[in-house]
Amino acid sequence: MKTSTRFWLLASSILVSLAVLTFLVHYRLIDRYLSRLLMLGAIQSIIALSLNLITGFTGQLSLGQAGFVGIGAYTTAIFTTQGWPFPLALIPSVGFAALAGFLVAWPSLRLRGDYLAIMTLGFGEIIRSLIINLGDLTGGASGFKDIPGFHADGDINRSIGFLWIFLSFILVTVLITNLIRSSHGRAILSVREDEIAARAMGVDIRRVKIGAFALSAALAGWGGALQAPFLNYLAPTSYDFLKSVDIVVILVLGGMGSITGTILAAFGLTLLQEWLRFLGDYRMVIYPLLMILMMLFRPQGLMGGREWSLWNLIARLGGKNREVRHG
Amino acid sequence: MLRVTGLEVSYGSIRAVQGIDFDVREGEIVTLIGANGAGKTSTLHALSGLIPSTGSVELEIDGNRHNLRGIAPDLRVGLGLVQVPEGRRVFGNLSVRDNLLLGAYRRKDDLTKDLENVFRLFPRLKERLNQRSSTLSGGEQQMLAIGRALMSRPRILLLDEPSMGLAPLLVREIFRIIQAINAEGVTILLVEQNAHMALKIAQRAFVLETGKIALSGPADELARSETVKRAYLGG
Amino acid sequence: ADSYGSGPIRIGAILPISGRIAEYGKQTRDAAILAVEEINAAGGILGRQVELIVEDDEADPVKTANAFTKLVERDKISALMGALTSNCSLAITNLAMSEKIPMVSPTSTNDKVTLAGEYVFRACYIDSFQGQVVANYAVDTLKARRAAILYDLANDYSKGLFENFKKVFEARGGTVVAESYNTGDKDFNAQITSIRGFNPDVIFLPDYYSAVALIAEQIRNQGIRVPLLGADGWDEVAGKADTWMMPAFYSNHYSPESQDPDVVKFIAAYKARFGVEPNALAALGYDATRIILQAIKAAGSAQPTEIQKALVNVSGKFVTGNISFDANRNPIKSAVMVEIVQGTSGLTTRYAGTVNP
Amino acid sequence: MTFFAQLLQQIVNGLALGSIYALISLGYTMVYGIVRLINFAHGDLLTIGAFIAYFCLVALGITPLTLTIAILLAMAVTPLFGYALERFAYRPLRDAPRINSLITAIGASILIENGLRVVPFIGTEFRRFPTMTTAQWILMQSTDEFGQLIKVTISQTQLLVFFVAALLMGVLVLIVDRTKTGKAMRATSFDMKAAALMGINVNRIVSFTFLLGSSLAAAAGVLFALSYPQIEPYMGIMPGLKAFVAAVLGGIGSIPGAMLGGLILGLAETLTKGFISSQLSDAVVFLILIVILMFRPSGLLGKAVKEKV
Amino acid sequence: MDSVLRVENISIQFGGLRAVNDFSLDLKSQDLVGLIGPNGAGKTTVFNLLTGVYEPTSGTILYKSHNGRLYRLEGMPPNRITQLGIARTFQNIRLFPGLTVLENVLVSHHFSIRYNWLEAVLRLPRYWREEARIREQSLELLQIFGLADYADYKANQLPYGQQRKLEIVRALATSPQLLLLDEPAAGMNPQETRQLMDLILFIREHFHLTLLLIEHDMSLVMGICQRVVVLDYGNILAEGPPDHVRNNPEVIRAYLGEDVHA
Ligand SMILES: Nc1ncnc2c1ncn2[C@@H]1O[C@H](COP(=O)(O)OP(=O)(O)OP(=O)(O)O)[C@@H](O)[C@H]1O
Ligand SMILES: Nc1ncnc2c1ncn2[C@@H]1O[C@H](COP(=O)(O)OP(=O)(O)OP(=O)(O)O)[C@@H](O)[C@H]1O
Ligand SMILES: [Mg+2]
Ligand SMILES: [Mg+2]
Repeated sequence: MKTSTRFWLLASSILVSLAVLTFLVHYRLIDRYLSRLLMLGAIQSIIALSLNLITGFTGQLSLGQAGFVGIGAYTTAIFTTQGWPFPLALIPSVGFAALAGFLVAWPSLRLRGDYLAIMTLGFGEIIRSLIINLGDLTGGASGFKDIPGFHADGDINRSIGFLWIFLSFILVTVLITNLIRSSHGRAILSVREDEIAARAMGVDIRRVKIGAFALSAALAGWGGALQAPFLNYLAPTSYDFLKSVDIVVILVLGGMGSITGTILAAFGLTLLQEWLRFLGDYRMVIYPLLMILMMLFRPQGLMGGREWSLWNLIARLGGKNREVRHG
Repeated sequence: MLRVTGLEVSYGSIRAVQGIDFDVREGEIVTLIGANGAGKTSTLHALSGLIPSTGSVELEIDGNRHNLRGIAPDLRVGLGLVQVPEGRRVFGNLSVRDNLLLGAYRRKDDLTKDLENVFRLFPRLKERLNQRSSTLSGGEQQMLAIGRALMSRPRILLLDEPSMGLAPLLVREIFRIIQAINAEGVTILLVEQNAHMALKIAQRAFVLETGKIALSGPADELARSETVKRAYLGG
Repeated sequence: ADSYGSGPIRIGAILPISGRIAEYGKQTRDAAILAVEEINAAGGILGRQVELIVEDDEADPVKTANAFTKLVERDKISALMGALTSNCSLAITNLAMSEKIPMVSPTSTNDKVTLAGEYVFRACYIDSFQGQVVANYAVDTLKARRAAILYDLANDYSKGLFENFKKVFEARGGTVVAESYNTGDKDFNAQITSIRGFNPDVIFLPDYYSAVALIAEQIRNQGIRVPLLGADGWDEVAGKADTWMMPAFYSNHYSPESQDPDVVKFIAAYKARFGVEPNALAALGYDATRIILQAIKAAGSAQPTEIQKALVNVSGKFVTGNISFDANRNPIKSAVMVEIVQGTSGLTTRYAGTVNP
Repeated sequence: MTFFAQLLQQIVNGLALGSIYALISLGYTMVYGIVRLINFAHGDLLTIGAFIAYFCLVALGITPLTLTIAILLAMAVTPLFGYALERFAYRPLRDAPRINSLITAIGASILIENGLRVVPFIGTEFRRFPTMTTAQWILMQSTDEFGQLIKVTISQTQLLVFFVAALLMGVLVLIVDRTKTGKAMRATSFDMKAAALMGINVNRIVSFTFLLGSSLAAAAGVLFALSYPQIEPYMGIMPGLKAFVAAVLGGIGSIPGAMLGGLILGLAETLTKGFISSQLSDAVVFLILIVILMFRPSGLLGKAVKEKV
Repeated sequence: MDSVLRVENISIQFGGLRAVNDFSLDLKSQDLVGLIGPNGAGKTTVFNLLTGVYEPTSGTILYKSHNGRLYRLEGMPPNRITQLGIARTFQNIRLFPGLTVLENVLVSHHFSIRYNWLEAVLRLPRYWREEARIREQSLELLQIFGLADYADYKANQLPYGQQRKLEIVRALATSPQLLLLDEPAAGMNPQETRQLMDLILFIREHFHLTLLLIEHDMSLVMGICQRVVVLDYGNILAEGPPDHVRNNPEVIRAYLGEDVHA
């Protein structure tokens, strides 16, 4: 098969599945509770993928990812409340988040490992503190309410939101997958593996890191932007340190550096947390226990840096060369 | 003194050592040579208990036999089996003195004589006693690694490529010192890339090829063997 | 065929059963269970039994909305009792509007909660009313001219009370200095030192009792002896403090010492069922549930839209006082002021007056 | 109150708060220094220590003697939890990537916090920690122009915390720098395998590190509870996080650095709240942290180890 | 300037230690020069200075790139220097351990790649063309070093000696004009060393390389270098053709020792 044929085959099969899903959601063959959870899972996937880019692939542990998500969410909330349509509001949301990522990247260039982690944590806390203190703009502690939904005329037609969220999810996944399987992606990976050697091979690690941080923040902001119209209400507590940790947990459980693993874990944990809710206080005992057991018995995460086999198939269809990792 | 039978080491699907038998007799210098990746380091790690292995390793000290299966690395040191690891691995955050003292970690008796002994072999270390060991030159670090191992009063010393990366002058110095240590009654198992020198000072030798012992015999005989010459001595 | 017409009448409850404020959620839930059990024991309403379906929101707004969707979509509830915190309630008020499911929050005091529209009610009075009650008490009864406020800026309950107290106190000619902190802070010495420099006549501490106990002790440790003022979040603070707390006053929904037969009966029933004294949250949870039940009865239907219509007209005597709803679906009811005093074993409270809206 | 008196009082407040942070971050930084693990559960060991002392004090009543007993008991019993954590949650992951241990640590932390909440005799409700009415020492006293009495005071508890922190720091430095076990600890931190080849029982050294670290956490927990007399299962989260920040500020792994970082953090927080804005105090504190890290990427007393190529 | 590289009196100080002192060196096109000296003499440090890892405390480094332009390298970031055509290997192997052998080599092409990240994400034709080009070039290089069969292995699964070779391949993939090899034969036995010597000579011819190499194995240094520079305590102790240096009494005293056979 020619490359282009394969590409169209892949693209159309994805679009067809999306159309089928949307149809099922629209006619409530998937009920609204499940579709809501699927949307949450997709948004979590986007956010976790953004962390995967900076932490899994670039090797820079970020404990402040929720801050970038918050920037995206609040920016969209502010602009759509001002009457901007969602797609237009997406632009400043992603832009501001990217800018914040850029700002974090600068001082972070000299830091490694745990120092970097604490720096990003600090940035996340500063963003949260700003959200709380920008009273009228963000709603402060009582939260941002009455954010317009995806549909302009206020009709809560879920399939439109569903379409937006899943389209974004597919776009972000494709973006990261294609980026990583390119020379730019290899430059990113080389920074993770050995910065000194990367520089010696002509890789401008400052640029790579700043770019990766900005892109990661932008994608996190994208995820946040989807939250605003979807949730309709934003509270600052949704963007604190513990939420950043949640994202790290998804990443590690899925397998650092694995795209399918991240997605699997994002959906899995979203559903799992919902199913475990009936346990009340015991939920918070069982959940960490699962986390620890997972680390003990499958320390490489669900996918351990590899990709799902069907994904390999897709990758093979989509690209003419196999980049299947061994190991 | 050391008897190894059926030793196997695997890393996942890679079988680095594939069932080797050999022995080292008391007071000998025995050398293990072989190409890159032949499994020499893996063998020594298995003997020290740093990595899991199958097969049997028996150590005989003063007429007492010890089966080393399941014995932790630190206890093996207590029995007298000590390794100088590949790449020196001195404790860079500690001074030369502290490195030496840690070599004698398991001992509770007086160390002055041992220290003097080390300084006699390596006068350079005495000059650098309070220096952070990460700032030593490569050769000095190698001396420190050997000296540190001697502090535990080994009965059998495993040396992993002690001459790697050293200046020619030092290489000869190191081999001289190995002989001196041996003369003081320490049995030596030497892994070397510098086959010329290793075969010169050893009594017996084993050649390891992709995890198996390909040749063995008295060192001078092997040094004359055509196969060894071609494969390891460069013609 | 509609799913509301047959079988038990299903009422949802969304409360924090786990997480940081699980204690509050559990007490409220227990009170709701009590109310439902009582009505079922008396033969139910409209000849049908009532089923209470409780979902845990972990005090997380996103989880609250998930739970709401589940209750509406899967359980087909007729009405919702919840959510507990204002943040969680705000996360679902618009959903309640679009799904046309009436909700009665027992305890969300933030003014904004009921602004979403005609399906959102609450059983508690709102921050602006309570801030006003306490401020007036400070001016009228305590003759205070200078008030210091120490509030939690990350908590909208605390912030709401702070703003409304300040507004009223200043309008009545007083001077206010405010300091803030963050949820979970333990050390308030810096702020207290600043307050000490201001020499206040009273200090207003609009927060929950756990924080209040810590702050109060640090205030006294810095040698400040002026009266401390609080709001309904102080409920139960007496059990966690010592004589240093006094003098201290706070507004509350009801006074457990009340001799009102409804109150006495509720306290006895709750104690018999759960083995502990009900607090104000429990009382509100009980009332919120009973408001819903009364509306269903009045509507003569389990249809959410019918229940909503009936809710607007609910009026009657409840544990926390006489309740009827104003145009914004906030209850019109009175507050009580209580004083913390030395009892036979430790601190207790004493009724110090009723303030009517 | 004059500005000067106010400043002095705020500095006293800041140092008092800072010595608590310092105390907690000592154990944090030591475990990190040896095992390279950010032990997120450190704050929760603090909680456990506080609860042990609580039950002890409730049973015995509080006097200086029983308080000493309670501290010692907490320091003796809490390490069992630390040991179990190391043995069953961290040790199996020693050769795995570091982020895995980090996740396990986070998991352990959530587990302890919420595990305690379902234990019947602990539960979710907060309890008042017994305190002694301690004297306030007046550091400075005068009257201002309006005849108001100005006092700058410090409490016995605050002093106690400060001295215990300084003492434990000294003891810790002695152990790590001077004893043979300390040397073995440092060797283990540098190269575990090489340490094993020296006859060092690496497992025992790591366990010892955790025992010591948890013991320190317990001591910190009791003093923390004494200063802010309210205990509940979540009480360790914030101080744990702050202590982590303090440890990084001082140079993680450096024991005097933890002390310094703690004091600076306490001062920065208090002075910001007192003079700039209590609303922005967290933001300001983290801004300070970021600025310091920009100029000293390995913290104030951390050694900038330039990688030799 | 007719030299490729002219180093003039560079020095560097680490705390109290003057690791390299007044070092000068002149390399003409396709020179093959050895840099030897006792452990800790400062050889690796010279490499680090040339490649921008360290900035010299004083002195200048002049370099003429492929296109004849002159550059001063002091203070230039390492990646820029590599892009100008100076590549190196590391004494302590620094591969990208988690990447495959092929990916390790592909990274070296990054700076010369002619598509941007958007083209990569959208998979535009230029992406495919470029990927095919660099893949082919990389495999060719691996072939020369007998590593093509390992292309899909993770780098850290290779035995030590192969890893050393991969280091060289990776450096070559940056299309350098000047290649710096730091102890390429360390950990190789005499036979492997001989093969390596042939390889070095081959790539010099094939890629028109100028080579500077550090090595303790005298058979290699004396066997293939045209010129040898001896460092001791950061200072140049001797310089000249191998035979000349080998018999220099100072060099014998400080470095070679008596009875050297090579
Ligand atoms: N940690 C490991 N994981 C996977 N494979 C390994 C590991 N360590 C060694 N190997 C493999 O095991 C084989 C034997 O390696 P070993 O280090 O024992 O060889 P060696 O004879 O010491 O070689 P050298 O002379 O290069 O030191 C090699 O193929 C190597 O790639
Ligand atoms: N970053 C650094 N900080 C401090 N000292 C350094 C640094 N880099 C090198 N040195 C010191 O400079 C001296 C020269 O080191 P260098 O690595 O250049 O030696 P070398 O000649 O390559 O030795 P070898 O043959 O053992 O590799 C040594 O004493 C080394 O400890
Ligand atoms: Mg080896
Ligand atoms: Mg070198």
